[in-house]
Amino acid sequence: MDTNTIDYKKERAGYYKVLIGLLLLTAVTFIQPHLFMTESNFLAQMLIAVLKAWMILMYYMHLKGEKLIIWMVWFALSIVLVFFIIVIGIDVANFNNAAGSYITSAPNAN
Amino acid sequence: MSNKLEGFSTSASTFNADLDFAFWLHIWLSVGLFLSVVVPMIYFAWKYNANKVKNEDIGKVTHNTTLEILWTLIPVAIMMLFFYYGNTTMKMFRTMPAEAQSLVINVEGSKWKWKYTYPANASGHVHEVGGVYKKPVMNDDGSIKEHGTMGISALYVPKDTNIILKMTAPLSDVLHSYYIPAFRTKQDVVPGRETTLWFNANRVGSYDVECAEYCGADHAYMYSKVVVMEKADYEAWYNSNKGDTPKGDFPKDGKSLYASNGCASCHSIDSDTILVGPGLKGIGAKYDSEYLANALTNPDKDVPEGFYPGIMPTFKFSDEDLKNIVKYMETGK
Amino acid sequence: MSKTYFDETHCAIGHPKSTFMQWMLTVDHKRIGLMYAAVMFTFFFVAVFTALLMRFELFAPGQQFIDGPTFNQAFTLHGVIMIFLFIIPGIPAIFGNIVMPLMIGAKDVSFPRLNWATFWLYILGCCVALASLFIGEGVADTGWTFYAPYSLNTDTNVIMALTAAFILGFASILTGLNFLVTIHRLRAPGMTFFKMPLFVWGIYATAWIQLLATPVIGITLILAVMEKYFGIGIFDPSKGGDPVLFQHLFWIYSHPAVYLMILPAFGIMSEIIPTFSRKEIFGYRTIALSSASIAGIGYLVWGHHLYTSGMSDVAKSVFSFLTFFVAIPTGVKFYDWIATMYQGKIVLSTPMIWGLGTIITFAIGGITGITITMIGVDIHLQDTYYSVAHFHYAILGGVVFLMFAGMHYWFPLITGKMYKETHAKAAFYIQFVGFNLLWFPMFIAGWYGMPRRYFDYLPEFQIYHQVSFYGALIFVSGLIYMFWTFYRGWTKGEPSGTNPWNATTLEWHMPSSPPPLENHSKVPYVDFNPYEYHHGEPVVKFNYETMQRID
Amino acid sequence: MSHEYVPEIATDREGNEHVVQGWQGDFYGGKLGFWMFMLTEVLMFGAMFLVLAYYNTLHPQDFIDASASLNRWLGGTNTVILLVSALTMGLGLLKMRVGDVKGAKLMIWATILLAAVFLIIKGFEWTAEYNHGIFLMHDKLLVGTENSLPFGQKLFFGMYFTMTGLHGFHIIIGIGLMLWLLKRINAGKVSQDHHILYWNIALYWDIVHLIWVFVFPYFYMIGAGGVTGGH
Ligand code: HEA
Ligand code: HEA
Ligand code: HEC
Ligand code: CUA
Ligand SMILES: [Cu+2]
Repeated sequence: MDTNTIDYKKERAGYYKVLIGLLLLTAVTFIQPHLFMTESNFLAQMLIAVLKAWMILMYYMHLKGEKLIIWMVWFALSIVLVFFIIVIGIDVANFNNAAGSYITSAPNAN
Repeated sequence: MSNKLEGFSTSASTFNADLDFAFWLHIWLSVGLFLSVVVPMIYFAWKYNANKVKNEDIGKVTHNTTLEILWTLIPVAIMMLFFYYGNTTMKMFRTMPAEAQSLVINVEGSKWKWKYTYPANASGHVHEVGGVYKKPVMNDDGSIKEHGTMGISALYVPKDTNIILKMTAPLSDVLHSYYIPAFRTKQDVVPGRETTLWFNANRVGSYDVECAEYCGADHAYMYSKVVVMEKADYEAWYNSNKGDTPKGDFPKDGKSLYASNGCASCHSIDSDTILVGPGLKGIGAKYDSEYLANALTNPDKDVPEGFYPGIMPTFKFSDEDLKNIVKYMETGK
Repeated sequence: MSKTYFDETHCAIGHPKSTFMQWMLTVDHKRIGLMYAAVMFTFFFVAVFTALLMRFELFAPGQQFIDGPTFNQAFTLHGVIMIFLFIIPGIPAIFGNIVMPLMIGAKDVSFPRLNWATFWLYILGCCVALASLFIGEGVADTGWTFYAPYSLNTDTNVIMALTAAFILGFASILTGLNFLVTIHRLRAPGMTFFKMPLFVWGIYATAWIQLLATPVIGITLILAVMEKYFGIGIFDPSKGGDPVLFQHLFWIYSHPAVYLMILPAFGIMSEIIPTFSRKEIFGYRTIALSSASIAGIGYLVWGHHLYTSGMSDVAKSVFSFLTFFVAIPTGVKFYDWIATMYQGKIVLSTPMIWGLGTIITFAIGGITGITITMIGVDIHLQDTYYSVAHFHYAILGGVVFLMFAGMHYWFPLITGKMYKETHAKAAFYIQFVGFNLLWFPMFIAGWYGMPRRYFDYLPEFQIYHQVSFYGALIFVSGLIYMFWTFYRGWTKGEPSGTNPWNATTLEWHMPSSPPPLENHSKVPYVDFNPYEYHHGEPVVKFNYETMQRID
Repeated sequence: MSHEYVPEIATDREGNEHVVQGWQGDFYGGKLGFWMFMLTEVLMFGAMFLVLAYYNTLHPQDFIDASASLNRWLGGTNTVILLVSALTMGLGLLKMRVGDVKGAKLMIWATILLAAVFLIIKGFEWTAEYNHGIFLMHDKLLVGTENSLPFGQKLFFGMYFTMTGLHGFHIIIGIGLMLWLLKRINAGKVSQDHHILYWNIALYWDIVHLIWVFVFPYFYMIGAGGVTGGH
């Protein structure tokens, strides 16, 4: 990143563009449950979040073109992903003895 | 009932042969792998020792593709073999037999005792056995001076029958683990969860049970026994309606209840010494019977100063037992 | 020498006059490394003391000297100190600080002041851990694993222990971060990743684990505190929480942590073997990449600690399968080391015999790790002395032994003096024998079903515990002997010169020994591989004034 | 640190000169270090999301019900506030890089203001929840009383307070960092040519925002479909 050769106007415009994009996506967040993918609400919400996150990372956090750092971020994210796949996808999904266990089928208090 | 401690190296269930095979197969192959590293190491250290090698003779090898592939692929193959045996033995332990063809017994592990509840027998009686373990006291020559409680706190099962244990711990309790070394099996007991364990014992005898998950002060004394009986003996006991254990009397007076429920590991009955909970000397003078009964069935309600809720387990007694144990606290009898 | 930063004192704050304050405030990586060593060494003896206490107690069945709760606190203290205060920061904080920047030709780490602050954060963590000894109900009695719900119920100082572990974890993260940036940014010109010494590779892989695994334990400890104070219900079954989840989170960190311990230790081995074989290392790239792959696979295998905990059966198979693949790169490393010795000229100096001794002990430790990753077998052996013996063989016989090897190897670099080889070798043999006597019987006891964390046991096991006890005595006397040898070497030893071992890596090409404040007088240009020998002599030679190659 | 750092030169055997990267004034190194720090944040929150997902899988319906009872409009407002504050932060950095110190300071103040508003709204939200009997150690989140929520909901709210609390804590730290940054700017320690501190604090603010991007839908929106939401 070179501090001396920046085009102030262009970068500022970039910031505003991204802001508008993010605001739009936030609006989508709100209308989505009534509009589309209502059956897989959770998935839709997370997809929008990922999209937003991607915009923030690339533009606000200047990751575009940062090969090394992007690689590191991917690495960290894939580790988190692996935790999810194993713990949620493999272990909890195959919970043994769910029927007899209190934590899964406790009597509701009210 | 004898209190001889036994049953570690013994082979007494249908699991043992397979498991021991997997273990020893692994050990012998591993000895091979170990030697494949250590033998050349010692040989080279001797052969190429500094005082035998001239500087000009030092080699320059830094790669050898064949060797490198070999010492990657051969271990991979061996590892897959280990995985296979590890996994099939796990399946053997974990594939529960059909409940209809097995005896299902509920196990509760709590600080620091095991309790077993049998299904109701033909006349509707429910056997409940188990309790805290007390060590036998030995004379110097190794003979037994005072019998412990192993015999009366044991799990009684028939030979050659699939036994399923459904295990859990009280919610306010902690993790334990039900471990029978002679059957090579164990499973953690988790508050809030139900876990299962099964076995099929093929030799009459009694085998030690240990708690293998750390659970506090008396973790090292959370023993029990599995007593394997001939089917006929077992049936005779099971269909009787006495609360006794088959091999000894299980007294139900206050003092025995106090001992077998493990109160003594936390409360001193005849002094003010604080073990885990408060000393109970003279407790009868301080509170009425109702308070004392409540202290057992709902211990987190009135917590004396200087102690925390959640430590004393919640007890469920039959009305009669509750009366007896409260009386014992009040009168010492 | 060009003055490039700060002033002569190299302090984080101001320019103190007294030598003492100069040490306390120093940002010099070598001094910080030495201070870490001094502190760890002190704690280390506390932990050794509690270990001996346990061995005394276990000499015979029945209560000997201490009661159950005290024994429980003893092994917790032993475990917590050994793991969190000593072995996890151990090699990176000491040798990573002292020699890693020298090896890559840097003047210091990337953030020297952060390094200084990290050291004091570490001290803070140690103080909190120590304080928990004396406050209230005393030190935690949960075991170093802090399993819920026991840790939520007990009234000992669990919160303080958790806080200490959190602070120490943070210090560990910052150390890792510092080293990562250093290795990425400050390598001497010309030194590509594949021209780095293998110890630097070890530190690099470790640093990634420090950075990306430690936060998980940090947040787990915070959740445990939230649970204890605010009852959010995450781990408490009476509020709907699942204790097994705690074990997942704990081991997500603590399993990679064991590779965090061993990888820099393997790095030390990879320095020692070629140096004392006077030969370029066999399979440089495979060793470097195996460090990376052990670190990577290490993230995926934590579940092998949960085989009997109530985890689902499918997950057990998956974890077991993955765990076996850690053994492959480790095995490759071992075979590469042995192949390095082939046709070399093997000098059996003290560091080398420590290294070779470790090949034996760690191989046992690793292979018994394989035993307990076979699920069925682990169902029998989980939480018995078999697994205790496994990890003492791996940690003590692997990490600590290699740390000792490193201490002997870099001793002349750090002090400028030489210890007496005869004494040092004798100390090795005593410890090697003592160690095997101490831990081998425990495999047998474990196979027969001796559970761990038992302060009393059934009489069947007495014989094993007694052999073990004598082993411990022998071991500790060897240990004391070794430290005495070091002490004598430091005070009375012969000057060693800058490169007593005929080694090739940059830390041995110093203008003086011990190295001067800003390390190399000039930064060298690195156009050579780390272990270039020709006919048993290092190929690369420098003019120490200009750091130009003169060979 | 008064004297200027002069980069060293290493000479190879052909006599070519190579500039040595020192640790001083290493802008890229500073940035790299800070990114790595942020990765640890990712793992910390990642682990908390793991906990959340764990119980979500065990109690899916409870989670949806609990989520539906949160106030989406306040949460949404806060989302927009953070969005705008990320913009002001970024613009401030941009101004600093072109030398507009005054403009940069103004932008930092604007960010601080927005952060404060965020916290205030959060405060309102928590108070409202308290009044509905939902708060740590309070009424509906206690176990075994008449009002107790089912486990799934209790766990949901437990994590809700933990995670939004921790996020709020990050905001507070962020405000502290920005005030410190202002001080450094006034002291002339942060300037057009030497703005690594500013850069990193801007990155910090972005990650605080980034975390919210996931916290918000997970807590507020998963129960938005079908069921009637809001209070
Ligand atoms: C430095 C520390 C360290 C290291 C390096 C290791 C390395 C390994 N560990 Fe160990 N382990 C611990 C420290 C360590 N461990 C600790 C502290 C515990 C207990 C924690 C507690 O509960 O308190 C533990 C517990 C533990 C368990 C759980 C036991 C239980 O609780 O039941 C398991 C199970 O799978 C396991 C497996 C392994 C494996 C497969 C390796 C592998 O990485 C080993 C690889 C190495 C080799 C295989 C040897 C070298 C190679 C050769 C000689 C070549 C030829 C051989 C082959 C190809 C096989 N370990
Ligand atoms: C680094 C790890 C480490 C080390 C080195 C040791 C060393 C020793 N340990 Fe162990 N131990 C653990 C980690 C370690 N331990 C852990 C994690 C547990 C589990 C705790 C739990 O259950 O929660 C445990 C448990 C444990 C038990 C089981 C308790 C039980 O389950 O009931 C026992 C029993 O005897 C024991 C004994 C010993 C002994 C006799 C030594 C001796 O070998 C000690 C002799 C000392 C040394 C070999 C160290 C020498 C090193 C130096 C002097 C360093 C110098 C330092 C610098 C230069 C900075 N330990
Ligand atoms: C795990 C340890 C433990 C065990 C086992 C235990 N207690 Fe307690 N007990 C405590 C603690 C701690 C307290 C104080 C806190 C409380 O009231 O819950 C207590 C409190 C009590 C009190 C109330 C004392 C007072 O001053 O209010 C009585 C009575 C009592 N226990 C009786 C028993 C009896 C009878 C048993 C066995 C059936 C038993 N306890 C088993 C730990 C234990
Ligand atoms: Cu119960 Cu250990
Ligand atoms: Cu592990």
